[in-house]
Amino acid sequence: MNALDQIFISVQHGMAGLAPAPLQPLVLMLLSIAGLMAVFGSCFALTTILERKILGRMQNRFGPNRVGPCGFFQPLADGVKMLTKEDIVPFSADKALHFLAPVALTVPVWLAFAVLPFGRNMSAIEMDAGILFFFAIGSASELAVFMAGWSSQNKYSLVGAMRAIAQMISYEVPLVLAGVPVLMAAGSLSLPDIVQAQSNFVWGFVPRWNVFTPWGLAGFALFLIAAAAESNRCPFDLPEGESELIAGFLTEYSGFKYALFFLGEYLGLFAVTGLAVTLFLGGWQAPAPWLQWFPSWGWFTAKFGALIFLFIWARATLPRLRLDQLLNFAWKFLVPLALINLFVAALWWKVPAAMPVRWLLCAGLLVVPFVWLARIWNGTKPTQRHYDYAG
Amino acid sequence: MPGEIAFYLIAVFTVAFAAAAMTLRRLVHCALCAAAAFAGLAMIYLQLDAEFVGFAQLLVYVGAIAILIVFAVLLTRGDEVAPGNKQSSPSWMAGAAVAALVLAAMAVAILHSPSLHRLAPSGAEAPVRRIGGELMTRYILPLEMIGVLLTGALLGAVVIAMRDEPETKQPARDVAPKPAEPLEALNSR
Amino acid sequence: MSAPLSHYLILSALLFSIGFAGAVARRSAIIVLIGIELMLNAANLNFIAFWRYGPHPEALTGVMFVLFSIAIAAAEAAVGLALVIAIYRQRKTIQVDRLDSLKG
Amino acid sequence: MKYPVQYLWLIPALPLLMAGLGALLKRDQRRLAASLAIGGVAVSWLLSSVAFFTNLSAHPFRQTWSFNWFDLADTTVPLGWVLDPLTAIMLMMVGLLALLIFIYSLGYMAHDWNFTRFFCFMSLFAAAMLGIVIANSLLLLFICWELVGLSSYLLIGFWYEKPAAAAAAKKAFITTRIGDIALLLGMLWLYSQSGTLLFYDHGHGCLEQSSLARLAAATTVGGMALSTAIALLIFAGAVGKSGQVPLHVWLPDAMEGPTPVSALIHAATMVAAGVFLVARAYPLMSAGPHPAALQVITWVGAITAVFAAAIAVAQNDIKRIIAYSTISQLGYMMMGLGVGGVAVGMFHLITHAFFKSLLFLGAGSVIHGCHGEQDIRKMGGLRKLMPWTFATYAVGMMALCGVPLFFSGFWSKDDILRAAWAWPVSTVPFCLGAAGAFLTAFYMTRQASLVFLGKPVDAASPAHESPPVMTIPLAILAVFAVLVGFLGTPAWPWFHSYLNGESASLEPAALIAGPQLALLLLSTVVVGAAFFLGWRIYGKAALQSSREIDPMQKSLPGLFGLLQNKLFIDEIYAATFLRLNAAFARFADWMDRVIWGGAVNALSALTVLCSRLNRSFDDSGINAGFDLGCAELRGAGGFLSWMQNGRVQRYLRIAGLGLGLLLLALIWGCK
Repeated sequence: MNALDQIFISVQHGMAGLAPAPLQPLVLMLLSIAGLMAVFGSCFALTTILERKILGRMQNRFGPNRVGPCGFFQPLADGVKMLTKEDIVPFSADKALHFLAPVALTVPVWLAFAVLPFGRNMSAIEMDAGILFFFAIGSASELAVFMAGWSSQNKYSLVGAMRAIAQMISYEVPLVLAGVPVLMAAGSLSLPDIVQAQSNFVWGFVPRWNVFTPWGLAGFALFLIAAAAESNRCPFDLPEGESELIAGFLTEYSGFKYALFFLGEYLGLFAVTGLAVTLFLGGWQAPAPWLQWFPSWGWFTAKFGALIFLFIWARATLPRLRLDQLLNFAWKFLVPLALINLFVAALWWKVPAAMPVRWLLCAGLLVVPFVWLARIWNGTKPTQRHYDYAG
Repeated sequence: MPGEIAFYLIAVFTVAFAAAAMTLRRLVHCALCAAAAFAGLAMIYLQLDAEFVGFAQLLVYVGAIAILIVFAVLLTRGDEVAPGNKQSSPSWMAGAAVAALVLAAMAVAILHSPSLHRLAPSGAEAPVRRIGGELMTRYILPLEMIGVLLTGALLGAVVIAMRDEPETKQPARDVAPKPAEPLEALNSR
Repeated sequence: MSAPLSHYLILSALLFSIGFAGAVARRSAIIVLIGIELMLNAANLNFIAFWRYGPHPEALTGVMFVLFSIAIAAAEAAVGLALVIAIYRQRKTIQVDRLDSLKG
Repeated sequence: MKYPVQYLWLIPALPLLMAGLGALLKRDQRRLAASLAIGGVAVSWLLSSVAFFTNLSAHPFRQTWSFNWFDLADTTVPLGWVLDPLTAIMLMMVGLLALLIFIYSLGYMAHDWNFTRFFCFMSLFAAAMLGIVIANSLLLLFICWELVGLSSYLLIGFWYEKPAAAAAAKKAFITTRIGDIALLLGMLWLYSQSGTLLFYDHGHGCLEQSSLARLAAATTVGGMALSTAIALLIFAGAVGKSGQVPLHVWLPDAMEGPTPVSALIHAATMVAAGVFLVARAYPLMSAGPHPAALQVITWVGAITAVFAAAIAVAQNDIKRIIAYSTISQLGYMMMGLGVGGVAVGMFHLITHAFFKSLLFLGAGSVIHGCHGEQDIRKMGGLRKLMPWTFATYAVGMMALCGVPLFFSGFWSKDDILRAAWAWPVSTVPFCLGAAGAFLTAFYMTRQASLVFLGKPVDAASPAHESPPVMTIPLAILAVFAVLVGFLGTPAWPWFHSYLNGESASLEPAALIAGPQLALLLLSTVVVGAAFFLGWRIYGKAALQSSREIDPMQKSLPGLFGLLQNKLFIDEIYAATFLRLNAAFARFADWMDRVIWGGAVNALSALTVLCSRLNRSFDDSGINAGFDLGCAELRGAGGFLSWMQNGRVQRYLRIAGLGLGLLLLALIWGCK
C-alpha cells in the first residue's frame, strides 16, 4: 500500500538519482514540473472531450463521436487544427502586448499548481504561505486578460476584458473570504498542513473534513460559486459571451494563441478545483478509515473528478447571468455571507464542543441570513437599464 | 553564488521595467511595466527570505493597484496620445536634475556607510505564524488602524469617483457596486 | 543569498530616483502616482533589506512595517486614482501642470 | 464627589463620541442628532462641575496624569491632562456656554436642512475645545488646537453654498494657519531644548522650575533669551487664533457662519483659546529676569484693543460690530495677561465669554426676528417688538461697556486698567486701554440706539420675538453676565486667589485703597462720557425714519470712511501680497529658464538677476510708507506664495531638492 501510495515520489527520486549530485535538486524540480505539465496537460485534453460528451448526453444528443473510438481522439484533432491555423494579428493591434497576453495568462496558472498537494508528500514546493502564493499568482491573470483585451484595439475585446476583470476582482473577494475560515481552523497557510488538519475521524467513521461543519459547508458552496466565476465558467461566462461580445477578449485571437487561452482557462479551473478539494474535502484523505488502502493521489483524483463533473453539470443546467446580476450577486450576496461565515467559524471554535448546540447555533446563524438575503434579492424586480452606447 | 546571480538578474529586470514605466509614451504600457517592476520587487523580497511580504506585494500591487491604474487610464482616456501632445512637463529637466541629485546623494551616503559589505546573517526567516502572532498582539493597534484606514479609503474612493447623478429627483436606482461603475462608464463611450 | 547589503540599498536608491524623476517630470497624474508608488516600494525594499541584514532578524519589525506600508499604499492608490478620475470628470484633463487652481 | 484626574479625558470624549455618532445620522434624524449633541455636552458639563468642585478643595491644587502615547526608539512621547484652577474654570465656562448655545441653536437652526450636520460639527468643536483646556502637553494642546481650527472652518463655511461663507472659511483657516506654523515651530523648539512637552510633570515639565531656568539662561539670536524666543513663537500662534493685529482679518469675515457659531466659537471659546494658551504658558512667557515676551504681548494687546474698537465705530453690520468688539476685548485680555498676570487676563476672558456670547445670541435673536436682516441702519424700534431680547441685550451691552458696580465687564476691565496703570514699563497701554473703553461704550451706544430705539424702519417692521428656546438661554446668560463680575472685585478677589491657589478674604477697604478709587471713578467718567456722546449723536438720529447716511459720516466723512473700510487693511494686504507674488513669480520663471535650462550664459543671467531684483526693489520702494511690521509679513507671504504656484510637481521638486541637500549635509556633517 505504501509503495503504491508513494509510487510517483519513488519514481521521481529514482530518476533524479541518476543525475550528478550537485544537480539533483534541480532535476527533482524539473521532474515535478514535467510531471505536472504532463498530467494536467492530458487532463485538459480529456476534460474537453468529456465535457462535450457529457453536455451532449444532457442535451439529448451525441457528443463528438467521429474521431477515434467513440470520438475520443477529438482533442488531438482539435489540437492539430489549432496549431496549424494561421496566426492572425490585427493591423492596429499592439503587437508586443498581443503576443504576451496568452503567455502572461498561462504561466501564472501553471505556477499555481506548484503548491497543491496531490497526495501524501506530493506537492512540488512546500511553502509556508502556500495559499497566499496561490492567490497572489492568480491575481496576475487579470492583467493578462486586460492585455489581451486592450492590445486587440477592438471595442468588443475591450468591453469583454473589462467585464472579465470586474468579474474576477469581484469574485476574488468571496473566494478568499470563503477560504479564510479553513485557514483559521488549520492555523496555517500551508496547504499540506491544512490537509493534515483534516485527517482523523469523528466517532471513528465521519471524516473530519471541513465540509462536514456548518461553516465548512457554507464556505464550500461559496467557494465553488466564486471559483466558477473566477475561471469564467458557465453560468458566469459572460466576459466571453459569444452571442453578446463575439467571445470578448478572445475575439482577435486565433490559432496557437487562442489555444493557449483555452488551456489557461481550463488550467485555472483545475487549479481552483484542486484548491477546493484541499481546503474543504480533506485533500487526499480517504473518506473512511477502512478505505485508507487506496492511494492518496487516487482519492485526490476522485474528488477532483467529481468536482469537475459538477462544473460541467452546472454548465448544462444554468443559463448565463446578466452583468449587473453577476456583480450584485457577488457584492450583495456572496460577500456578506462570506463575512458572516467567517464570524460563524470563529464562533465555532469558541463555543464548547457540545455537538448539537454548537451545530444548531452555527447553522442557524448561517441559514437565517441566507434566507433573508435571498428573499431580499429575489424580491427586487430587475430594473430598467440604460445603455447609452446602443443609441 | 546562484543567489547572487538571481539577485542581479532580478535587479536589472526591476530597474529596467521601472525606468520603462516612467519613460514610455503610452500610459497603458507604463502601467503594465510598473506592474512588472512591482512583481520584480516581490521576487526580491522572496529572495530576501521575506516570503509573506513578497506574496502580499504581489497580491496587492499586481493584483489590485496595477488593475486600478489600468482602469484609471482607460477611464481618463489617458491612453490616447495626441500627436503634438508632449508627455513630459515643461521643466522636466529640472525634475531630472533633482532626481539625479537625490540619487547621487543617496549613493554617496550608501557607499560611505560602514555597513557596506555586511553579509546577511543566516537563518533569518519570517514565518507566517509568527507574523500572524505579532499582528494580533504587539501590532494589534496599528492593525486596527489600518483596518479603519482601508475602510475609510474604500468609502472615500467610492464617494469621490461616484458620478454625480444629473437628476436627483429620480428615486435612487439600484446602484451597482464599485467595480461595475467603470464598466458603465466604458459602455457609455 | 550573498549579495552585500549595499547592493540592495543601491537598487532601492535607483528605484527611488527613477520614481522621483517620473513623478516630477511627467505630465500625466497617473504616471505621477505610479512614480510615487515606486518611491514607496523603494522604501519598502530598504526596510526588508535592513531587516534581513540587521542584527535582529527575529524582531520582524521591518517585515511588519512593510506590511503596513503596503496596506497604506493600497489605500493611497485607491483614493489617488479616484481623485484622478474625479478631476478628469471636472476638468477633462489629468495633466498635472494644468491643475493649478491652488496657485497662490 | 471626587473627580479622579485620570478620567478627565471623559469630558472631551463625550462630545467627540456624539460628534462621531452624529456624523452617522441621516439628514432627517434631527431630533436624535440634537438630543445626542445636547446630551453629550450636558453630561460633560456636569462632569466639568464635578471636576471644578473637586479642584476647589483639592490639595495640591494642581493634579496631573500622563501616559505614553507612543515610543520611538528611546524617545517616548507622553500625553496627559492637568486639573488646576485654570482648567477647572475654563471647563466650567466652556461647558456651560456650549450647553446654552446648543440649546439656543435648537431654535436658531430649526429651519436649516443641515441641522444634523450642524450639531455634529458643534460637538466636534466642543470636544476639541475641552481638549485644549485639559491638555497637559503642548502636543495634545496643539492637536486639539488644530481640531478647533478645523471645526471653526467647517462651521464658518457651514452655509457653503454662499460664496462669501466659503471664502470666509478659507480665509479664517489660512490666516490662523500662519500663526499655527509659528506655534508648531515654537513647540518643536521647546521640545528640542527641554526634551519634553508636558507642562507639569512632577518637576520635569517644560513649565516647571528646572526647565524654565535652563531656558531663561540660554540665549539665542540677538542675545534674546531662549525662553523669550519660544514664548514669542507660541504667542504668534495665539495671535492667529485670537485675532490680534496683524492677523485679525479673518475674525470679522468669520461672521458669515451661523450666529450660534459666532457666539460659541468666535466670541467665547475658540478665540479665547489664544488667551488661554498664553495663560497656560505664562510661566514660560514670564521666565527670566526681563520677560520681553510679556511686553510684546502687552503692546500687541493694547494696540489691538484700540484699533479694533475704532473700526467697530463705523460698521453697519450688527454682527461685524460685535466681531470687532471681540477683537478689541481679546486685545484687552492679552494686555491684561501682559501687565497683570494670569488672573487679570483670565478674569476678563471669563466675564467676556458670558456677556459677549449673550450679545451674539441677542444679535442672533434680532437677526432671527428680522428675517435675516443684519444691517443696523435698517432696524430700529425693536425695543417694543422684542422685549426679552432688548432687556438681555441691554445687560450684555452694559457689561461690555463696563457700567459701574453691577456689571461684570466693569470689574474685569477695571482690573486690567489698574494693572496697566501700575505697569512699570510705560503708561501708554493704560491710555490706549482707557481710549478703548471710551470707544467701546461709544459704538455700543450707537448700535443699541440704532437697533432698539426709535421707530421701526424697513426690515424691522414685521419683527417678532424669538421662541423661548432662544430667549431662556439669553436670560440665563444675562444673569451670569451680571453675577460673574462679583467673583473678582477688588474687595473680594476670589477669582485671583483661586487661580493662584490661595484663599480669598473679604476686604471692602481695598475698594478705596491707593489709586483704586480714582481709577474706578475715571472709568466711570469715561463710560459716562461715551454714553453721553453716543446718545447725542445717535439717540436723536434713531428717531428719524430714514438714515441712509450716518450722522458721523456727515460731520467727519474722511475718518468715518477710513474706519468703515476697516483702515483698508484687507486692501493693503491684497495689494502687497499680489504685487510681491508677481515679483516672485517672475523670479521663479527666471529660475526655471536660466538655471535649469542651462548654465551656458551664466554671466548674462547674473545681469538679469540684478536688474530684476532692482526692479522688484523699485516696485516695492514706490509703495513705501507702509510700516515695517507689514513689510516683513509681506515678505514671508510672498515667499510662501512663490512656492505655492499650485503645481504639485514644483512642490515635489522642492521637496526632492531639500531631501538631496539634507542628505549631502548629513554626509558632510558625519565626516
